[in-house]
Amino acid sequence: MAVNLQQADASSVLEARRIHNQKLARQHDQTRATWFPLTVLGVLLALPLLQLTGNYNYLLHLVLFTASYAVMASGWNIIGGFAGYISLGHAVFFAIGGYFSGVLLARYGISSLLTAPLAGLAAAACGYLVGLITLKVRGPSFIISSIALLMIARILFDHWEFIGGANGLSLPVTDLPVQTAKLPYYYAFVLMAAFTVWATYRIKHSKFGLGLRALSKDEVKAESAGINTRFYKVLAFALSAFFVGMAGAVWGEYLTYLRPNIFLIILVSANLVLMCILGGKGTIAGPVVGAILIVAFNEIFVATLGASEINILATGFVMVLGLMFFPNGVIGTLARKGKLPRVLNWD
Amino acid sequence: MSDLLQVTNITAGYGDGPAILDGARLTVEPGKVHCIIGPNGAGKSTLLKAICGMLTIRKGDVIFKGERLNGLRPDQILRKGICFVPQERALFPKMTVRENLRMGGYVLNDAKLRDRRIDEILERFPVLRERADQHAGTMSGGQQQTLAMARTLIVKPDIVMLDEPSLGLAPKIVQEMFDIMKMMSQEGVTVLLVEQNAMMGLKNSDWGVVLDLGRTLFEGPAEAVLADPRIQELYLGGRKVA
Amino acid sequence: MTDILQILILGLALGGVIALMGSGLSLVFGVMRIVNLAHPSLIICGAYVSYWAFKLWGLDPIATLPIAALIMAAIGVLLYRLMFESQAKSARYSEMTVLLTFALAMIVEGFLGAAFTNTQRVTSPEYATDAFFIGSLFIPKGQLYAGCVSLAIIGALTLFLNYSRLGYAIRATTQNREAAELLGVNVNLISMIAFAIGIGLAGAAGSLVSFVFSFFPAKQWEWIAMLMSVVVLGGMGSVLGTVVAALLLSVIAAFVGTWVGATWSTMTFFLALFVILLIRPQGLFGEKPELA
Amino acid sequence: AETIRIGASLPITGGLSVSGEKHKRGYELCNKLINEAGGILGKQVELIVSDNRSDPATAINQYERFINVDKVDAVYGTFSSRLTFPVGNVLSKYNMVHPVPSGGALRIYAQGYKNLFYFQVNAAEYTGKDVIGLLKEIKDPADAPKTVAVVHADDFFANAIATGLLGQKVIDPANDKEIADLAPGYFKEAGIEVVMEEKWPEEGFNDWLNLANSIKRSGAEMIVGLTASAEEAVQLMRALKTVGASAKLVYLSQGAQTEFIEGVGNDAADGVVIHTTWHKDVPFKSTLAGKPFDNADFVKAFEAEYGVEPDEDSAIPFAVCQGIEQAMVGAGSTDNAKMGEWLHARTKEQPVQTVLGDFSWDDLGLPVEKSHIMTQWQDGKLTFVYPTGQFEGIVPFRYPKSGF
Amino acid sequence: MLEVKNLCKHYGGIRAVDGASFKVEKGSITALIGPNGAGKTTAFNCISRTVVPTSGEVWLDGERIDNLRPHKITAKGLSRTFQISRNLADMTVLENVIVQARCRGFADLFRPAVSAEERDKAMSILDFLGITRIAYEDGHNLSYGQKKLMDLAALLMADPKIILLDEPAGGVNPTLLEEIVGHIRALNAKGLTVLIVEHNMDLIMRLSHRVVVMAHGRVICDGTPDVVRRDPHVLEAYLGGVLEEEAA
Ligand SMILES: Nc1ncnc2c1ncn2[C@@H]1O[C@H](COP(=O)(O)OP(=O)(O)OP(=O)(O)O)[C@@H](O)[C@H]1O
Ligand SMILES: Nc1ncnc2c1ncn2[C@@H]1O[C@H](COP(=O)(O)OP(=O)(O)OP(=O)(O)O)[C@@H](O)[C@H]1O
Ligand SMILES: [Mg+2]
Ligand SMILES: [Mg+2]
Repeated sequence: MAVNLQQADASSVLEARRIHNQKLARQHDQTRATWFPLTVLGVLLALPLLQLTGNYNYLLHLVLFTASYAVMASGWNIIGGFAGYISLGHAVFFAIGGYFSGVLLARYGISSLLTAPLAGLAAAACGYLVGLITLKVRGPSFIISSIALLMIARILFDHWEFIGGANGLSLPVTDLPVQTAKLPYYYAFVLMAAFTVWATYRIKHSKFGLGLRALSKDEVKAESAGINTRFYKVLAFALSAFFVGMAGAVWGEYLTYLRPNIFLIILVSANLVLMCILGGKGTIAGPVVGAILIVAFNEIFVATLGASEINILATGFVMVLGLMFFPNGVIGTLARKGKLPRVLNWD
Repeated sequence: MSDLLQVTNITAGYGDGPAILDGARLTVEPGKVHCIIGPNGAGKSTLLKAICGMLTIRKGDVIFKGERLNGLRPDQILRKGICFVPQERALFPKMTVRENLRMGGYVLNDAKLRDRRIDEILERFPVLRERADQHAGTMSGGQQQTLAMARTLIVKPDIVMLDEPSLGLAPKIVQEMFDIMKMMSQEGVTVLLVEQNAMMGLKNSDWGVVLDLGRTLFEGPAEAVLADPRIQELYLGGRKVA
Repeated sequence: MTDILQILILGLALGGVIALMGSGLSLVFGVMRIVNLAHPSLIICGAYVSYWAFKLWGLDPIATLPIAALIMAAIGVLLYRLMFESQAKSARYSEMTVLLTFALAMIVEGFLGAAFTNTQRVTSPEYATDAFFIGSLFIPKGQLYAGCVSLAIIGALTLFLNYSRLGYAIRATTQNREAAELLGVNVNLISMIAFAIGIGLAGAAGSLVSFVFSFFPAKQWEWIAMLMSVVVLGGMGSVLGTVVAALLLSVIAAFVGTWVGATWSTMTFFLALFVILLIRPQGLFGEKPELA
Repeated sequence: AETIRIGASLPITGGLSVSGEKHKRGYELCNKLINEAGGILGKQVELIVSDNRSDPATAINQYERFINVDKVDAVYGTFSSRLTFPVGNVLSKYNMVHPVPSGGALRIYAQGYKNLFYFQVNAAEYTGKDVIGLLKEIKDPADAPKTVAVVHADDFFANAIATGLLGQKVIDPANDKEIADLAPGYFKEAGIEVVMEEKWPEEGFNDWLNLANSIKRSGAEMIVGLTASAEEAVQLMRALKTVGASAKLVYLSQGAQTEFIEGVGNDAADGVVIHTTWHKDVPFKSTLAGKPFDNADFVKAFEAEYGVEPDEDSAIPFAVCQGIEQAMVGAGSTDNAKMGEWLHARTKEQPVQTVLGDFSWDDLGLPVEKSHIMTQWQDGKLTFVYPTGQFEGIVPFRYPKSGF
Repeated sequence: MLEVKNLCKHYGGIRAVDGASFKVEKGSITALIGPNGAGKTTAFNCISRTVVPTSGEVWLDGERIDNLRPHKITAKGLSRTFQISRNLADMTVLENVIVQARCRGFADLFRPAVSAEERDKAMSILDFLGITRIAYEDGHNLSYGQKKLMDLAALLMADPKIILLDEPAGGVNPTLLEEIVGHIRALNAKGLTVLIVEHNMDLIMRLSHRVVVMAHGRVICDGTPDVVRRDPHVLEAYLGGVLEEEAA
């Protein structure tokens, strides 16, 4: 279909242009494999049946652990992935959630499984207030201010005698038998993870989510497009704090021990960031995939390398390799290359 | 071979994306002004980027003074004598105007020569002289464009490739710009420019090229391009297309 | 009165050391837009060089500073080639470096831990635990020397980056990589050199820190937050800002530590950061961002 | 099973790694010796050590893994109070015998866990008793320190010691229940005035010179430094030296390691007193694999294995391992309930014998009637100066300290 | 409709806008021209408040807007384009366009990002501008002209009352430009007010009802196109005798 201007007339050039454009146009697929997450959820809900055949507590523990991280990483993803504000201070909300429910449990005996949403709200309220201050700056300054937030919270919690100060607060242990002791927490985390993933999906595909993505790229442009960037990002921060706080609440009871230096360490936040980056920041499936991968790596390292500094070294290496070969995370990079399995495409 | 630069049917694209250019040709003769026109997104800027080494060429050759340039880095190509001013003004926003000019002469090893030429330029463009110590990023659109253009005058290469030099310039300055280009070509610098201000561009050129669909559709003397009714209709806004 | 003066002196002395550690970080960010989270761990690397030189041959850590800097710069070249080169072209390079250097910090920590264990080390030249006594006041020698040497290094490097041809090329490459390339800069080589300078600087700081603080691989986590807040407070990328912020905060922290309680002294750094973010988001000497 | 499996999760990396690594050596050496002597109950012992990175969640995770996946027969405790606290909870849920090498805070034992056995001297809160005991050794009572400056890290263990010294209450914040009231405190009891009390944060503290300066200005005759790590002890001592502090006595809770003397220097370290549970020269008698195995044997074996002298951090886990071995043999099985019963049945006459001396426990799991060993740096060597009259090899207490 | 009173924006010693005052009548197409660095873009920035003016007032429909946040101003029906296109990377062109549709605070959490009507409308605008093929392309991977067109499309999406165009023709192919001009005229006929900065004199003369000329941060001339093109100051400072040449 060689068009030569010497011979062709204008309309044939226009026609050729249309065909050319069609050839170059990028296609868009919006179909979703809804059955996939539902199946996964079904399997997870049925998993505890294994307990009837023996003791699979450790397996349940691993799934529960992964689910808790999936909740937190997905929550983090709202501010870090969608809005592009990398926070290394989310451990604060983890702690607020944990302590909020923990104190209620210790003093009034109300299980955190019931108070978790309240704990989430408490975390969200704090997130909202903090966000008003720290979200004024972006980029590296924000990252650092979030670390500072963590440090401040740490010092305050360390001094707060009501909640045990630096020595911590221990919570009552469940009196359930070993076989079923984990189940309440298991279901709580699995359901919370399902809810969080669903919620982030809805958020991402709302006007709000679109606005967050816009302001993550260019705040000035987003403002002039009519987006109330300040409100959006502060709300995003609060929402993400909500999920992390909720996870913290249940985690605290599961751990039975609350202590600033369990909750308020940068490693907790760093893990969230790591999971999102590795899985794919700003994607829906990314944080979940990231959580699974990181927990799995951890297990493998502990099992094969055992105890040594090599462990940290290996984690660092995995991260570097991940970043080098999947600069947009597993999900993000595969999507860019058009190789993402449809079941994982929720973006 | 009298051609200074020859581009034969090249194929090129961004990353591993589709081929944006597929069959682009170009012949550049020394000392003349060449003007490339075409609709938005045709691949004009892509062609210039491919020539100067910013994109990998998948097929075809770029031959400069009988030497193949494929696979060289932009800084190497500059040292061979091809200078490129991209469309997104390639300035250093946090450096002052003077520092930007100094970077323009980075390849010159002779600092004295470089400083002399900078002085010449500041002489010629009073806007820049007034703002010699302002950060380039805070200048107005047109001022930035002026600076980007002026910077090429420091090296005095064999070929300058300009991507829409008139963009955002006030009419008075546009005229000056084309005058400078004429003068450059008289001094023996070959000019290759892309213009959407096509009338103005072609009027001030010797040779015209039409690029559309990622290919070269037409090449000829500028007057011939201007005169062609189909080209007028399709690219010059001459008549409203149905 | 002498009490106040003494606290002031001690605050400044500590501030000098923090400034020394932070200014490298700030310089690297200002010139290369790299937030080097591995800076503290690389400082520890440099400190190990001086430590072993001191332990094995009794060499003075200040004398071994150039060696530490060179060794670290060489490592920097290697790291750049292995980890950063392939990312340098990406538009998200700056963001990527935050993550890559975070990973690097872990690798360095793991490696040092495996090689030297997490036992704390410190070099003990005479002056490290000595002071100039002036009447009832004293000025700790170690801090004083470290501060002066680092001031000289940072000053020299700032001049170099602002006025030399190489410095121009480095800044240009950071601001607009494509443009620099089009103007004839071999951007890859330049990025590598810039990176090596940054890492070398950490090495140099390490030599000085080796006799002021005791260190071990995992110590980096304690430093990073403090250094970062100093850098942000001073204004990202402003070396002068970093130095001023470090001195100022350390003095305040010294007073807080003495009069309010030592547990609160570290809080000063982070609280100050928040206050600054409230009233002046760009930091003391930073450039105003768009859309205030 | 053909082998007996024992699991231990230790902080091999992270903030507590120095001690964690040494604990690992203690456990490993002990099990190696047991296996060479034919194992326990005729079975070889397989030790599984995991790194918990000083992180409580990981520690819990790993003990669950030991119990559920690795199906271990017994566990060894982990290092530090902050890890032991949550681990105690898990192990108690699974009814495992929990031998604690480190975790001296009283609150851990007030939780009501069964089968908790502490393998050190006493709860941290009671450490001060032996400090005062040492002060009684000063020849001229008129010369004894009359004022003291107590500085400590805001750390579980350091806080606990300080609580005892200063006579505060131990409260469970969960329900404001009083666990113990230590008033008036050892110093007040001994008539020593506390002229300064200060704590520094657990992490990120740098302002040592200022702290040292405050100590100096307080003019205290005795300095008590309760640190969270040996590193802090070095920092504190170097700062005291720099500011030219002068006190008659310096007592630290940590600083018995070689790194201490290397960082501080012989002169400044001279005369510094440190409490410990173990010292290489103390002639404790114990058994291993049914045969006599004294402290000196331990030191020799350790040096042969690792080429360095052991310290407290390896001796304690070694003792833990001995205790579990004796419990298995005593109970005749690896049934944890039976082992627990056997351990609880120990008395002063029929103790568990370890390289840390004899152990028998009260109901809470705290050892009965043991005292700390007070060591002192003298001419670059760590000697032991207290308790007097119990063992051979004791060196006279040097007082006052000759300056920095 | 839009009134700027004594607007000033100083950067240190540089007076980018220095006491400019002008009015844009409702329903008119007003052009703002002037030499490079005259302060046109800065004036735009002050009106839409992407920069904070040093002093002066901006009134929109009898309401003072120079102390509102930018998104509020947009909500009042004033939209703008940027001279140097600011597009959103990692978002498709379609999303880039739709993001301009109205924001409603909390309720946004529960509205779909891209509704069917919005998609259809956006696609028809893209189609008109001839850039449908890049609808799902990353907003960053566009040619210069395509970015300008995308900006324009976004503006048309928002249904504003007044639009501020900063050099919309720069880098756009003349043939396409003809169509855009026609479209703007049609919108104007339906009541849209337009303020346009452009260096393409031909376009300005054909399109605008009134022309405001700025130089050195001040308004030096204000009137119909015909008046302006004959003003000697304008000729000297800006046009450089181009028009006479064309006339000749
Ligand atoms: N960085 C990039 N990555 C991927 N595709 C790109 C990139 N830049 C441009 N393209 C695509 O290449 C095509 C040609 O772009 P090019 O910039 O060469 O156009 P042009 O002819 O210069 O147009 P204009 O006149 O608008 O500047 C466009 O369709 C665009 O979508
Ligand atoms: N942030 C800033 N700092 C300092 N000077 C600035 C800044 N922004 C703009 N200026 C100066 O203000 C003047 C007006 O700039 P503006 O961008 O408004 O010009 P303009 O009229 O849009 O010109 P053009 O037609 O070239 O786009 C210019 O001289 C410019 O250098
Ligand atoms: Mg182009
Ligand atoms: Mg402008």
